[in-house]
Amino acid sequence: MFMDIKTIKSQFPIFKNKINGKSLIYLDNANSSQKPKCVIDRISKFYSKEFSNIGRSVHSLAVTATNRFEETRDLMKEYINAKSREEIIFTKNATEAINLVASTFGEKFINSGDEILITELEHHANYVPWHFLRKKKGAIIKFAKCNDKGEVNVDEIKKLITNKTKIISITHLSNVTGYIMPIKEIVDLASEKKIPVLVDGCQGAPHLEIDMQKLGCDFYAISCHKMYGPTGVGVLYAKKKWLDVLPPYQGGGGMIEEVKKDSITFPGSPTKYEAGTLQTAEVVGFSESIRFIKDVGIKKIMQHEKEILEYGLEQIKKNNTVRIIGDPKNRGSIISFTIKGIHPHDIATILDEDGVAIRAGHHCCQILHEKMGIAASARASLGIYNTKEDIDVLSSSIKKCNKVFNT
Amino acid sequence: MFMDIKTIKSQFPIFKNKINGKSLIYLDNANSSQKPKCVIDRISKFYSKEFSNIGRSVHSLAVTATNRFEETRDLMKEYINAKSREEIIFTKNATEAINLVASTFGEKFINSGDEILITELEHHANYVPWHFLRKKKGAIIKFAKCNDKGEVNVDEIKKLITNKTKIISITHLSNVTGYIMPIKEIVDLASEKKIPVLVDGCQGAPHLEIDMQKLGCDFYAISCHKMYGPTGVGVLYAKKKWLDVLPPYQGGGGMIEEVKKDSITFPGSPTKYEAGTLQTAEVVGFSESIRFIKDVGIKKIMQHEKEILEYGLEQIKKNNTVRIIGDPKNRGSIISFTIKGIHPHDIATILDEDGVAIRAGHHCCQILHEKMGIAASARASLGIYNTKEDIDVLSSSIKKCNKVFNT
Amino acid sequence: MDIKELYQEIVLDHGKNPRNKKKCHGFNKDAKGHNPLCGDKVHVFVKLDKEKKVEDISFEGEGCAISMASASIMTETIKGKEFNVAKKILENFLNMLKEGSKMSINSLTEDENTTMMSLSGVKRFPMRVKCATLAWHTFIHAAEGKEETAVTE
Amino acid sequence: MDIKELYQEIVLDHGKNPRNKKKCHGFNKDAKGHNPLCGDKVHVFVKLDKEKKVEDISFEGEGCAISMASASIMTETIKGKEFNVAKKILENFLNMLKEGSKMSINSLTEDENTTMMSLSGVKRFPMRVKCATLAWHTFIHAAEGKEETAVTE
Ligand SMILES: Cc1ncc(COP(=O)(O)O)c(C=O)c1O
Ligand SMILES: Cc1ncc(COP(=O)(O)O)c(C=O)c1O
Repeated sequence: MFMDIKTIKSQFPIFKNKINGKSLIYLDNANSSQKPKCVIDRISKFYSKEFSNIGRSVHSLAVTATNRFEETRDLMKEYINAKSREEIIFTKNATEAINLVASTFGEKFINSGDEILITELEHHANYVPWHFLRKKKGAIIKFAKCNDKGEVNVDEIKKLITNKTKIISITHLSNVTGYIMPIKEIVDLASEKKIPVLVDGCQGAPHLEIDMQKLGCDFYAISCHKMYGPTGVGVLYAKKKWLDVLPPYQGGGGMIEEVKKDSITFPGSPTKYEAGTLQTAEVVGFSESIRFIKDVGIKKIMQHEKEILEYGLEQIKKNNTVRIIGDPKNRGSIISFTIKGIHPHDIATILDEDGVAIRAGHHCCQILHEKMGIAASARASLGIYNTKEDIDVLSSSIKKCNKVFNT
Repeated sequence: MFMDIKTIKSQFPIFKNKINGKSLIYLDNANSSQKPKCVIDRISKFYSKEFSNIGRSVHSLAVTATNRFEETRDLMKEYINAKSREEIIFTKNATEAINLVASTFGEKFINSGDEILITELEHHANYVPWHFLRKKKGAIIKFAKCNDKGEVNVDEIKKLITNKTKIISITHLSNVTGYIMPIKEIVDLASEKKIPVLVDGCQGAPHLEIDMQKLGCDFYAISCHKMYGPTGVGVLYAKKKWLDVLPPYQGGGGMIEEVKKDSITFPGSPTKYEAGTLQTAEVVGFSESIRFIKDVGIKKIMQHEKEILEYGLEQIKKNNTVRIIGDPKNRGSIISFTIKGIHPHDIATILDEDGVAIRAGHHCCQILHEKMGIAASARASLGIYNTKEDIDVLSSSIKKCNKVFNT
Repeated sequence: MDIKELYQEIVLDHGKNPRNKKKCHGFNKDAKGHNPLCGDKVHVFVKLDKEKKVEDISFEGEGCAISMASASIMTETIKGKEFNVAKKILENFLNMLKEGSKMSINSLTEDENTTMMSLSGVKRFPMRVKCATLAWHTFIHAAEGKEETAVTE
Repeated sequence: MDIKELYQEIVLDHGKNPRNKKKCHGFNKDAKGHNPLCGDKVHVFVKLDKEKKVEDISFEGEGCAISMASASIMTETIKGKEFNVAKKILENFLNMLKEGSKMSINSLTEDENTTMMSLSGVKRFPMRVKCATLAWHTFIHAAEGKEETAVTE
């Protein structure tokens, strides 16, 4: 089914609203994306007609709810081409997914002096959990260098690998420079030395074609709310061989096998990792996000976003007060920038007056910003509903910044 | 505003549906409660008109969303009478709230040989996290005994307290026997010895008047989805003095102060404990649950549920094949039972044919079930929308079980 | 449909008075099965001879009427049959429960067929299918010498 | 309303050319302030005399135009005033930002009043109120000798 962008955009109720009297130009997608009507309605319907806690009761509502919930797991398994549904674990967000790995993998496999290899591009979500481990276990974190273009070359990673390296944890697509990491190459490199690779797929999953069996990574963390899905849900993909040996993470109802006063046994994955009442409605709602993405087609999303990105870069580069952060060859739909003499927060405020929503700050990447010699930047990040007209408004709003600040 | 139960019940869309051709009689509230229309609509409205990631962007949508989100924190603070809004932390569920405490308190204050005092009534959510600590730190878990009536007397707790006791972690209201713990007394006892008390308030919060300053406990875990709220949200109340000294739990964006390659600093609570993108829509939706409960009035909820509970006990006791699990004097709206010669799962299936949704199993309380000499039980648990007619259907459905099984 | 179709007389009878509920004499294979959702548990004991014929089979455990009846019926049906035949019967049984087809395997006597068919009501109760299949999966585990507990998921 | 009401000439001027942006000579109090959302940072230095008069005040830091202008304006306004008067001015300023009231304190000269009022546009931008108040809170921290970093939340 072919859909033009206007039709697609019309499925997002948020765009019917005015922001400061203007049409909303939403360019904060790397932060969180808007939700199509099908997702919103699915959640309402679930609460209105099908709600029950899942997996724990035998009554009809519980059976239906459980099936709907588990259906999302199947859809996700298929969407990312995991080998089995047991490899899909629902978490609260991608941050929790990475914490889960750092905590359980760390507990079992990381000792004093062991090395964790990350990059200077990482989001705090893919650094702070490893930092905890560093403190707890006396491990060492090594940062693969990023160059001026905002790229981390495979060589930079290669040269940091030692026989102390226990895990490599890297972003799929930088949420600041847009750089797309050559995951496959890194995985190949790592698997020679039997080092597992965790991929922070927060920006990968919504914008790239992802296939776990092709990528070959051991762990992949996903943020469903950036995939046109509900808040409160993340996904951890993990190879079954890891889930079979790693300890449980949070303890509670639903993740146990047998509980006695002196001992407790646990079932296999994913049950072992899903403690307590889950985000039932949100996971059910997320099934519609996956369907939505499949209906539009990830290839089409990629192609469309590429077109808008290129147009955006072209337009913004025309303004010589603007500095674009990074210039990676292989780039996803993110443009971070600064304007000479204007602080990013002031940019964001001025743009907001025109209905243009962007993000200003360090985007949870302080290491990278420091490296780039700046404290903050403005960031425009694209979604399927963005158009060239959005870019035009963005460009003219940037000019307005110049005018307000006389730069 | 006075509302009769019919009016209240009419606010829950789920009851418009038929289950197996019958009206739904929902008696699985201890598991999760149904959601009123105001909550469902609030979520839809949030996604349709106000959605943005919170706290991280300066644009208008983000400002509104942040305000809506933080408003829930204020409402909750007020509802449970916490001293400050910093004492309210949003988690994924109550299970996570308890894990957060066990993990951070354990890391800082629990060493080999230290004792954790819980009871035989505890839900797995209030045992498994302590079990992890037992394994990690070599701590000891002591179980205060529960008597035949399903009560844990204060004396049973008192006699287990030693100068090795580092924390007391107890349920507010047993999700099996309905027993309401004398929290205040236990807190008084514990504070003499400066031992902090965690209360698993999953069943307390929806059914009792709760006032943190009156209860005086150090930690209180809440499950919002049992309070007519959305799935995916829990609340941890914690006294500020603890939050000031405990380490962070999960690491990621939004919970940091300054991130450098060799060190990271963290802000105060609640920020320190809320890593990554939060359950924005769910927390916003939960504000309507609190308003709903306040509108109905917790006193009225308690009075109504007591009336139905007493009627229920009376009716069910008439059937002499039924054994009710526990007979506590101070009891919340939960009736767990077995029928002679019929397994609880068979009961649940037969009841379900009549549209009656109950839970069968060990209700995440294996220790207690073992103590009671049974592997499983059936459980009817009440909510504000239940009526005497519901109990009548339940009773006659139980009789049907007798008939099917010729007992 | 009436709930009686699930709880047919034969099922109730096997549920209340399960056959072969003991440790059978001289078993050489055994395995435990567990349904974590309901807590149903079975322990299946098998005496396989050299030709992989089920010389004797029994079980211990506790659970709902469906799981106990199913275990009881299984032991009665399988005893004396080849392992491969038993596996075929299981396949047939699973099809019946999932797709509602009839038992169509000719290695069953008419009586055995009737007894197996008494569990056909389960198919309308998806949540109970696991109860009905637990013992069977556990038997396969035992016979194939798998180490782990059989878990229905 | 025009965005120019937020970025008035006085604000832009103070933002671009902040006054007293240095470590002032002989300071005896200082404190750091931080707005974790934006990353705005200030470090305020104060020389308080025995009568708690602000003999000298200065700041270092980086951040948006609003936070820098506000810090600059603060140092100009407060220098030479009693700590208690400074606190009153802050109160008045907060009221102006939150409730939109006018600056109404008579310890300010007309010029000082005009300068303070140039920040009044902030009230329509709730997310920016913290930028405008960070330096002030940090000053209070410094003067009162609090240990922790001032954090706007
Ligand atoms: C007493 C008790 N504690 C803890 C829990 C766990 O709560 P949640 O599922 O929200 O994590 C429950 C409910 O399942 C409960 O009833
Ligand atoms: C690259 C990257 N990693 C991790 C995260 C954290 O994801 P979440 O907020 O869903 O936990 C984000 C988004 O904020 C991100 O862009």
